[in-house]
Amino acid sequence: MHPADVMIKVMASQIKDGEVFLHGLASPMPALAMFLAKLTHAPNMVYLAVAEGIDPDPEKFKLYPSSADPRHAAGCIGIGELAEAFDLAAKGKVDGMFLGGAQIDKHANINLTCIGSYNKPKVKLPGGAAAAYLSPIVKKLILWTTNHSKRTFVEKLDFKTGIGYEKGKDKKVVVISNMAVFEAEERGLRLISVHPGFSIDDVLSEMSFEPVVDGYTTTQPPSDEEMKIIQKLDPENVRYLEFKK
Amino acid sequence: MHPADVMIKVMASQIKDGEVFLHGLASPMPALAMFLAKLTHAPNMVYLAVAEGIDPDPEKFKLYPSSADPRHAAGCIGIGELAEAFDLAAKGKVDGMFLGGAQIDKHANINLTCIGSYNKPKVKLPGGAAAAYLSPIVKKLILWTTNHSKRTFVEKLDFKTGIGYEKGKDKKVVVISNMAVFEAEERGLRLISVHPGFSIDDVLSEMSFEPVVDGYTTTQPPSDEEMKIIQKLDPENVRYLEFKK
Amino acid sequence: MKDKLVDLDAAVDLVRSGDTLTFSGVSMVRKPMAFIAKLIQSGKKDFTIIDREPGMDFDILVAAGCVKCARAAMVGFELFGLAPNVRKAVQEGEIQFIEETCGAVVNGLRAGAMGLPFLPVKGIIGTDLVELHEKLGNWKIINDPFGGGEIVAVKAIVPDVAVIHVQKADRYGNASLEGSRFEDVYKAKAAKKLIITAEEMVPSDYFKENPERNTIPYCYTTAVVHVPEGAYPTACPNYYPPDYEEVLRYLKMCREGKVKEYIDEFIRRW
Amino acid sequence: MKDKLVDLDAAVDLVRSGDTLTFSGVSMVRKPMAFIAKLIQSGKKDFTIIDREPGMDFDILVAAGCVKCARAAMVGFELFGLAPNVRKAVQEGEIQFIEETCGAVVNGLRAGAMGLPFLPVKGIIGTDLVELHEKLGNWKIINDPFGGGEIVAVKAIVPDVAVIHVQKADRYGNASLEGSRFEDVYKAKAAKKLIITAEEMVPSDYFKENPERNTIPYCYTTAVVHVPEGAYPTACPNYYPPDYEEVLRYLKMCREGKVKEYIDEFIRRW
Repeated sequence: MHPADVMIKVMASQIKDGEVFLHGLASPMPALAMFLAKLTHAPNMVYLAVAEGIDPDPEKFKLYPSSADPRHAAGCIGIGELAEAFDLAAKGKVDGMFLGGAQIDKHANINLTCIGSYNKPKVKLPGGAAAAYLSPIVKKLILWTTNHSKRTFVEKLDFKTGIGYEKGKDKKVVVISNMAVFEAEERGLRLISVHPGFSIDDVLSEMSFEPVVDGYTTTQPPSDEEMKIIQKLDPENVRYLEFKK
Repeated sequence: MHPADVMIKVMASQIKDGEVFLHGLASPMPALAMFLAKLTHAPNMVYLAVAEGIDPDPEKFKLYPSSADPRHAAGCIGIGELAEAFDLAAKGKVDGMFLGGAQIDKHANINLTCIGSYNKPKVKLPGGAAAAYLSPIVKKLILWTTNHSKRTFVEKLDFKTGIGYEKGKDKKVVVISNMAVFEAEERGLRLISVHPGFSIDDVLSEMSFEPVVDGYTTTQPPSDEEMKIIQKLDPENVRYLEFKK
Repeated sequence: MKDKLVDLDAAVDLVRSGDTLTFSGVSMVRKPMAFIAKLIQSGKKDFTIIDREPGMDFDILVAAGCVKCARAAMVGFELFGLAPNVRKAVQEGEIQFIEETCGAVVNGLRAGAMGLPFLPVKGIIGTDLVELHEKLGNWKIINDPFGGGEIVAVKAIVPDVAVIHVQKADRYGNASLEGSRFEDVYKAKAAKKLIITAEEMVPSDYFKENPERNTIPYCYTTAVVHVPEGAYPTACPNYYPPDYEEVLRYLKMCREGKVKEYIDEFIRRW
Repeated sequence: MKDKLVDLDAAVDLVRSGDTLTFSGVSMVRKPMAFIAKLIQSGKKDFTIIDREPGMDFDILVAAGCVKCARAAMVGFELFGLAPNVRKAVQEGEIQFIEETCGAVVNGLRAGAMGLPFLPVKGIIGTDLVELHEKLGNWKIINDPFGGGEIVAVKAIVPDVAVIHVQKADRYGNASLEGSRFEDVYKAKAAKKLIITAEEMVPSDYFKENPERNTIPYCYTTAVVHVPEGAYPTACPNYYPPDYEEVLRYLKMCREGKVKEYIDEFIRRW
């Protein structure tokens, strides 16, 4: 099974019925996860996205390489300006947001800005998008990386673009890599589960810091029924592109 | 000739072609003046109003007692939320606004709030509407009163709801009463013209302060052609209602 | 989407005595009069009501004794004169009245809608409104942090309940405002609870076919009520104009000391 | 209403070297690519370009050497990878790049649109972006005057020119955005000059019949240009999707060091 599908299943399982979730650009897996949740356990979740369709019709949906592709809004019930989603977030009414992370530290803080120094970067990354704005104000922050490695899970970020764990806040931070699932705690990043096909050594040897390990499970992959849903939404496997970079 | 029609003509003459003008509630004369200007010397003026139609079609217009009557927006080119007109004003892009004044002082400051003290008023007036907000930020403030009297032109306002003359600002303040026209200057309210049918004594004896008088003319009433336009826009003479209060 | 269609009584149940309320429309346009009738009937009271330029909605609520505090930039009946019951209640000290100015109400509601603690607003400085609102804690003159000098900051207005009368809605609470919108979208988004009263119910396909029509999406809506002529005697654009005769009849009855009779009649209508 | 219909060259004449520019759309959607081609051809340069989440528009302007400073929350080609020319120019210190965050760009543009000197914006505090922007004078941490603690104030963004590609416009500059609007209405209202490029010209009756369609009324518009396929190869909703193959061809040519050839071809298209 492709790690993308496992990750989609984990992302979907973060969404409870009735919650408001948002995804941004370059987010094929979050888009599919939101539909998967809506079509299974969370029919009343509110789907907000960078293509600005509120609750697009999954029957009319097909995944394309740009998350803002206007076809991603097909069959929506209304136009939901991203600005409006940001306002909802400011009011504490966005339950969850998905963000990538080029670098992730043990507190689940993220860097999406640059490798090296800001003023003279070795690599200028695409940028944080909504990370700095949303990461402190959503209730669930779902971070993902398709590159579980020491370069991703770093001791120290080159730039702090987004904020992960915050003590005392009603905020859950989940980190989903192509190998494992973590949740941010005061002690650090706690391993929740390891994806089928990977060992704990695979996971730990590719991190620059030690996560908290005190019991973990095997990540639940999507069922056959769920795979059918994912495949129907993304018949051309656009979701796997992210892994080829 | 009814003073309303003279006042409408004076109001219309304040509007230059291409300017952006706005009127609010309880504003039959300003509404008619804006159309009169648009149909004569200012075809490209931008018509914004509390009924929220941008440039309503004068052919479809008929005046009703509420300025917000949705029929006042008939044939408009777009919906112009009043909030948007306020934003334009904040950007210095509203050239003119019409405001009534229950009390007007010699600096053309106005009171629309209360007669007597604010906390225990003798008369609670309808309120200043946009006066406090717009009076300091528009370029032309057109004040009107249908009650040229000592009670209107007062030495001291009971409450300062709106700001008239402001030294050094690119702001013209015109006061149009049922008897005369004034413009606010540093020296005070300067008499510009007296309406046909009234004498300078009529004007001065009904004011609690002395305006600046150093040459004035007779107010130009609407021409027959202009009266036809006004009459067509307001066949039921709604504009005269304001004078019966 | 969940079914949110209820009747007026169930919608009124969402309001508690002492709540801060705001209503759609201005003056004689798109005021949720049917809801207000039922609200008066419910016996709830001590409301703070806030709006830019209300009219009969405020006046009749004050006449019915439901109001503790009214906050507005203008309340009246335009050419038909002052709001008789608001005027009387204020002059006799029965209610607190807070004089607003349009730009500040608008930006206060926008701050509420945007989830911001406050918004700056231009103008105003130099009027007597500033002292009034600074005392009440609604406004504060601050310095523009970027050197532009003094400006008024308006505290976010977050009503407990907004009641918005719209032309069309579906049973899930998607709503379409046609023509003048006033601040109704901001009110809807600023309030903690949103009650939609709709002239006409439409299937959700009405919005799916043309999502631009959806001016207030369901995720803001607490309850939706089907109330044809629900704004009467105020206007509902594309459906009916203001009934000026009925408004004049109300004012005449107020003048004649018969406002309680009018209110009884008004409640019975719904 | 005055006739504002001009050709692309005349619209480009409204831009001066050194201007701050903003463009419609995000990523691969509704970017005013035809205008950008002509802008590159004009030889004007030293632009500051600002947007929430641009893509090929920023990348090709940087590749053409027109840009002094780029300010955005994200620039890239999503699954197709980084913006090669922006990346290179930033890494080699050829342009200044200011990392933004979406909420701040949006509220900065809204402040511009609302005529306010600044707007508050939540979040952000605790990230490394704060120091960066405080130094540049774009943001300042202030205290909520109503006791809510620290919050970021974003200085109004007032571009010299906004170029907005829309689906439909009339020759007077009334414009209709269909589907996703992004911040384009705010951009249009914030800018000192507004250039509309339109997929299709419609008579003004199109708006009069249904004034809700008029998302950018003529009073904001400086000039309007009829440019069918004017967003190509990015999408224009209801007209065409993004041409992913063409975007990939651009990226391939960039990789192969043939970006100048692509630009020549891109200009010749218009």
